[in-house]
Amino acid sequence: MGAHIASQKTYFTVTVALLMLLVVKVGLAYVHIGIWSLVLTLTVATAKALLVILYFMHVRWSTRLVWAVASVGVVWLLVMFALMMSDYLTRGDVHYMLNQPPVSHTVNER
Amino acid sequence: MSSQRHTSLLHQFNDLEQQRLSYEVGMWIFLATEFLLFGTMFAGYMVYRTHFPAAWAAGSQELNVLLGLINTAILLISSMFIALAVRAGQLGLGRSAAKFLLVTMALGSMFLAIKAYEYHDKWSHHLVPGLNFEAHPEHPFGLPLFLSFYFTMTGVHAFHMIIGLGIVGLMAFWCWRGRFTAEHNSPLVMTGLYWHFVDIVWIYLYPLFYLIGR
Amino acid sequence: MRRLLVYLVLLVSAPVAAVAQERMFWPEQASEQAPRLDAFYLALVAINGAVMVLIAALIIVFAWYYRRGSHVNRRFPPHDLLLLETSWIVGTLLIFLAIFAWSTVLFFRVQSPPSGIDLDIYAVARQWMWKFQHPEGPSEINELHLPVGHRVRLTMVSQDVIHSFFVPAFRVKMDVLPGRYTSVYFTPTRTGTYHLFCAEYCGTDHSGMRGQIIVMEPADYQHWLDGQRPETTLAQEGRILYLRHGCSGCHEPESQILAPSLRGLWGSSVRLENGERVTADHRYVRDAILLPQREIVAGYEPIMPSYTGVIDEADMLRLLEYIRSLSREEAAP
Amino acid sequence: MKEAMIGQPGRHYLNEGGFGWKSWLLTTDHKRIGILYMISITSFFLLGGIFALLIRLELLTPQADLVSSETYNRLFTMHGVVMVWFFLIPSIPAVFGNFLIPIMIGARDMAFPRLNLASWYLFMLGGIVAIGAIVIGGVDTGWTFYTPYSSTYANAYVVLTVIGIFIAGFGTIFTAINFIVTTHTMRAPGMGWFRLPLFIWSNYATAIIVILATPVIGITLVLVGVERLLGFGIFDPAMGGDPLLFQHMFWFYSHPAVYIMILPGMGVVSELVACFAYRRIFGYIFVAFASIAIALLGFFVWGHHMFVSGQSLFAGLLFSLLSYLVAVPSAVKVFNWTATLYKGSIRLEAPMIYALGFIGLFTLGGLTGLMLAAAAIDIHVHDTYFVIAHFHYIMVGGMVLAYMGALHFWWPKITGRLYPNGWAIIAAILIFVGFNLTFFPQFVLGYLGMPRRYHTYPEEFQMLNVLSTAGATILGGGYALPLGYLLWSLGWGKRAGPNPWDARGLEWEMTTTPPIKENFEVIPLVEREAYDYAEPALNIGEQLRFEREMAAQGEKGYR
Ligand code: HEA
Ligand code: HEA
Ligand code: HEC
Ligand code: CUA
Ligand SMILES: [Cu+2]
Repeated sequence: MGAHIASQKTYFTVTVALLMLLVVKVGLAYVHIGIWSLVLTLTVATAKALLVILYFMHVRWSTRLVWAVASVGVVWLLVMFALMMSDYLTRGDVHYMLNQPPVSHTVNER
Repeated sequence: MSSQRHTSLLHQFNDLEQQRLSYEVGMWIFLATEFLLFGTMFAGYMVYRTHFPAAWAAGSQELNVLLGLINTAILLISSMFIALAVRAGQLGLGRSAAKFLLVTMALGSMFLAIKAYEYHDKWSHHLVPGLNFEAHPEHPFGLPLFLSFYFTMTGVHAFHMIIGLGIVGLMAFWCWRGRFTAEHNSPLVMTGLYWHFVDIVWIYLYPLFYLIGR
Repeated sequence: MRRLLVYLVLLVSAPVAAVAQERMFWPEQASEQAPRLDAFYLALVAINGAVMVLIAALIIVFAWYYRRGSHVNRRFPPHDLLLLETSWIVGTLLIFLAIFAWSTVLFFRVQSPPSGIDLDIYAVARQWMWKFQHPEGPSEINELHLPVGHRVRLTMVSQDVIHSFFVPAFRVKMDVLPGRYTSVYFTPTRTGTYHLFCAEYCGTDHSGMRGQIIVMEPADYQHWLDGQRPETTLAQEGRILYLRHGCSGCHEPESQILAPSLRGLWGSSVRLENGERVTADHRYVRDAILLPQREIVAGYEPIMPSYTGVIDEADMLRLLEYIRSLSREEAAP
Repeated sequence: MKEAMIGQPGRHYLNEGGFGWKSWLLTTDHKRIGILYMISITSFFLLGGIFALLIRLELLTPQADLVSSETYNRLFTMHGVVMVWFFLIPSIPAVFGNFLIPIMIGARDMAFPRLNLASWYLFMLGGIVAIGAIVIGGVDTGWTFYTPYSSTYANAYVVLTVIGIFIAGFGTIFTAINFIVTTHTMRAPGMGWFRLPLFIWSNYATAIIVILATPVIGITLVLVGVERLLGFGIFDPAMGGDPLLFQHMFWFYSHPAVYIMILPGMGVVSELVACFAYRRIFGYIFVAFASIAIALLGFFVWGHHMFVSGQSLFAGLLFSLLSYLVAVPSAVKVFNWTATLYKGSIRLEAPMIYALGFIGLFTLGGLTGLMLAAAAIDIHVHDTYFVIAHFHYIMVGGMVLAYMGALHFWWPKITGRLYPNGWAIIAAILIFVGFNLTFFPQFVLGYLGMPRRYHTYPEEFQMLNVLSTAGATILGGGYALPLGYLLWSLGWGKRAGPNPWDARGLEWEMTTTPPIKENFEVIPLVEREAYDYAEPALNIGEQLRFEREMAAQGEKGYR
């Protein structure tokens, strides 16, 4: 077997793609589309990361074991994010709401 | 067992392929731990960003998009050079690998120089929480948090860059001295993986601190 | 069915509790949730005890019966019995889920408020003491007097590190956090004096951060209150702060600056500039004073200054109680 | 060839390569590194044990008489820190994992021998830094380092301790990388995944946890240090930080870490039970995958340490449910070990007594873990002695017993000497009794409401505390015994043959005692399953007599 050797052209192409994605990313920052700008920016960043991982880091040509190791970190980080947010996003004071159901408040709304 | 052992085959291995695979997998496992190390800070980032969205958007305004952009480009290109260096090493071209590594180091140093300039800039604007900070009337809480995360995360990243520079330098030296061959070049490959990983971290740091919410 | 089980276990738990009168093996039961929790606990002890006995008995019996050299049947020892494996996986899972279900029902009951609150008390914790504030004005250090049979809500906050409010006889515990309110609910059912512990490690004198909960007959409690009552109530003190910190300059209807009236605010649902709605509770009003920029009321300018570092936790409670009283007055005919 | 296997070999890893300190401190031999670890963690255990004894002595009376509150708080903190990070986490993996993994899978060494040595140096460096912190003043935050106490208020050497833990953590990570890579790439021909001894499976699972969890505690502690040193706001509520964020990060590591502290022990018990029941482990596949399941599911439950911390109600319930799921694979293991005894041929040698003790005490500890995982009960017993009892049952009653079992089982292989069996059995029983006397009363104390980390306590708790202290004394004596007779055996013990227990496995059947430097003369070809014991293990005569008796009683034949 032995390691795969990619051509120089592959590396040039990937670099150009990366730089183009970078421009897209910066451009996105100046378009105000609310939550979407976050989603899109992160998607572009992930695309870039994937290019680096697959080509520069040769995962595209690696064994299944390397694939598994490369993904397990990502998956576990997502687990951490999800379970942590399961606390932070449900923090609203349930106690309070159960006790005194919110009445519509008109005094403050002029 | 064959009596002829390759000179660069370490005693515990049976053949070069086993050795190469071990090194590659080992490095990837190490990168997985590094990934979680940075990831934990990203988790903290996420919690506070959802908590203080306005303050964090205001924080982004304090950072210099252009410098960040230049730095990102520098790192991406340095990644390409180190990929080329690894390729040269795998073809057995030690000298040209060394040259590519030197370019990588030059780019890496440029990155750090720009980063240092940015830090200095924050310092002179009294934006370093704890050490040199002027309370912000509008965002008494969120802004110091943003800046603390900015300094810690980019700081840890820069620390990785500095270590990377040292290792790349060593590799350049070894390549130049012809230590690697087409069969045995695992340390070079591992250095490449490490450098790319540090690059990937920056790919996320840049938008999260400089761009989003602007 | 669950009811039945509860009663069955209660039947057992009562004598056990009686035997342990001298607090040697069983803590006193002095709140509404205590017997319920004890019943669940005893049920778990029973289940786990049974499992423990089963495993221990099997080990001992096998170790003796199949000791090397004993003349017993050892032919065809099984290695993998898929049916056996799956049945004990599924079996334990089912038992676990049942335990979880029971626990969840209880947990919700204990953590969510009773149908009404009779008594609203504030607690401020700091290294290493407890301070309790009765709405009528009196405050106490390391002691809390309560009337028996009243539903109590304790709203707690810490001035420094994390502490934890723990009264074993009530079976309640809740961490007390810096910068955020947490609350506990309980109804004392027996008069007496009970331990109050700080259960979260908080520094040198953590084990000295103890106190007493004194549960009295309502009449005695009233008597005690009368003996304590200072000139002003908590809300009145809050009113003074409200004037002193210049809140009135903006928030009184006659002021020149456009700021929302605080009358009727408490408990209402407020529409924010970004379109969200939040309930005006302890958390919201506190943040409105300390971090006014975080949640801007719809239709107003973000001009309110932050009072971070100006108002401490004790004064904050007074202000909250005052703002709260503004809504009570309105509700009253 | 046969001769060499029976007598002790002329050359083995202990005399090959010299005896000087250099040959030890610069060794890359996994076996010698294992021994380096054994010496270091034993010292740390004694240090932590002395702290424990001081704690127990102070708690003999309700008042503060032996030490001041400052000192008491330092005692339990350093007891926790030393025991967890410098004793229990490295214990079985770093000593027996290092020694046995290459031999058990038929390799000449770990994949990265130099990294392996570097791990030990990192571990020692971390240990020395931590001890330095203890010597110059100590830490008083509890081993959990909760913020904002640790980051802002504690008046102690938090940063130094944290650096020590961080460095040692990287040592652990490197060991884990070595384990995973070695298991993947270095197995001897014929050693398929399902022929691996269960000890390998459990260490592999442990390594997975180390890889994914340890960096999290590393960076979390660094953040605390940064906040303390520079005044950055990361967890500080005075800057708007959330006091629970630290707890989430800490327990994301520390719950999985408790499985780092039990899985290797489970692996040892599987080996011991199989050997001394003389029988293939029951449900091999299930036990193997239970390790992996524990490793993975163990990451989903950390919030059960935070039921009353101000975490949301919903998150509390989610974590409670998930905690029950992770208990299932542990149950599978307990059941399978018990089933292995059925129709075995059981020898109650010292290692087996430890193994059976492990099963009992781990089960009790685990079952009380289930009670803690019931959020409703945790409200009452959180941060009381109930929790202390729970985890000592698992960590001391479980893991330390497994460590002792492993020590007694592989001691002949490691040193080439046999220890006095009678003494070993006495010590095992002493430890079992002392342990239960120390920690069982603490369950009662906990439900009565005695909070943990309490220097002084109300009078009514005294009786049970006295019992507990009495137990700790017996326990200490129980630990002192092996220290004595094991050291004695080094000089005067009988020489051991290659396979004194008549056990199966490459380390027993294919190596000399002690093994040679490169483990095997020739890399073995593995053709048999693990635990290939000849069953039933009676001698033929007995078996025939038994069958005659059965036939006489008119029992039907078995075909
Ligand atoms: C090696 C260490 C170890 C291990 C393996 C475990 C295992 C478990 N632990 Fe434990 N735990 C600790 C070490 C450990 N723990 C420590 C150190 C702390 C305190 C930290 C601190 O605050 O300082 C702690 C605290 C702790 C808490 C928080 C308590 C509190 O602070 O309020 C909880 C709550 O859920 C918990 C639960 C569990 C559970 C459910 C398991 C399960 O994995 C147990 C599974 C095993 C079994 C269940 C036994 C076998 C099963 C059967 C025989 C099946 C049959 C049973 C039935 C049918 C009922 N643990
Ligand atoms: C990981 C492993 C581990 C181990 C092995 C132990 C072992 C022991 N532990 Fe510990 N313990 C913890 C982990 C561990 N502990 C943790 C994590 C905490 C929480 C800390 C915190 O709250 O932050 C804790 C807390 C803790 C407390 C609670 C303190 C408090 O909350 O105030 C107590 C009290 O009894 C205790 C007791 C003991 C005892 C009696 C032993 C015994 O098993 C020890 C027995 C060993 C010896 C006695 C040494 C051997 C002795 C000799 C060889 C004789 C020679 C001796 C002399 C010369 C003196 N431990
Ligand atoms: C400079 C004027 C000003 C002062 C002084 C001021 N406020 Fe405000 N306050 C505002 C304005 C404007 C708003 C609405 C915009 C917002 O939410 O920030 C507001 C909002 C609030 C709210 C939320 C009201 C709602 O309807 O949701 C509360 C509660 C509050 N203030 C309390 C106080 C208290 C208590 C003080 C004194 C300690 C105080 N304010 C001082 C201007 C002021
Ligand atoms: Cu306050 Cu412990
Ligand atoms: Cu846990």
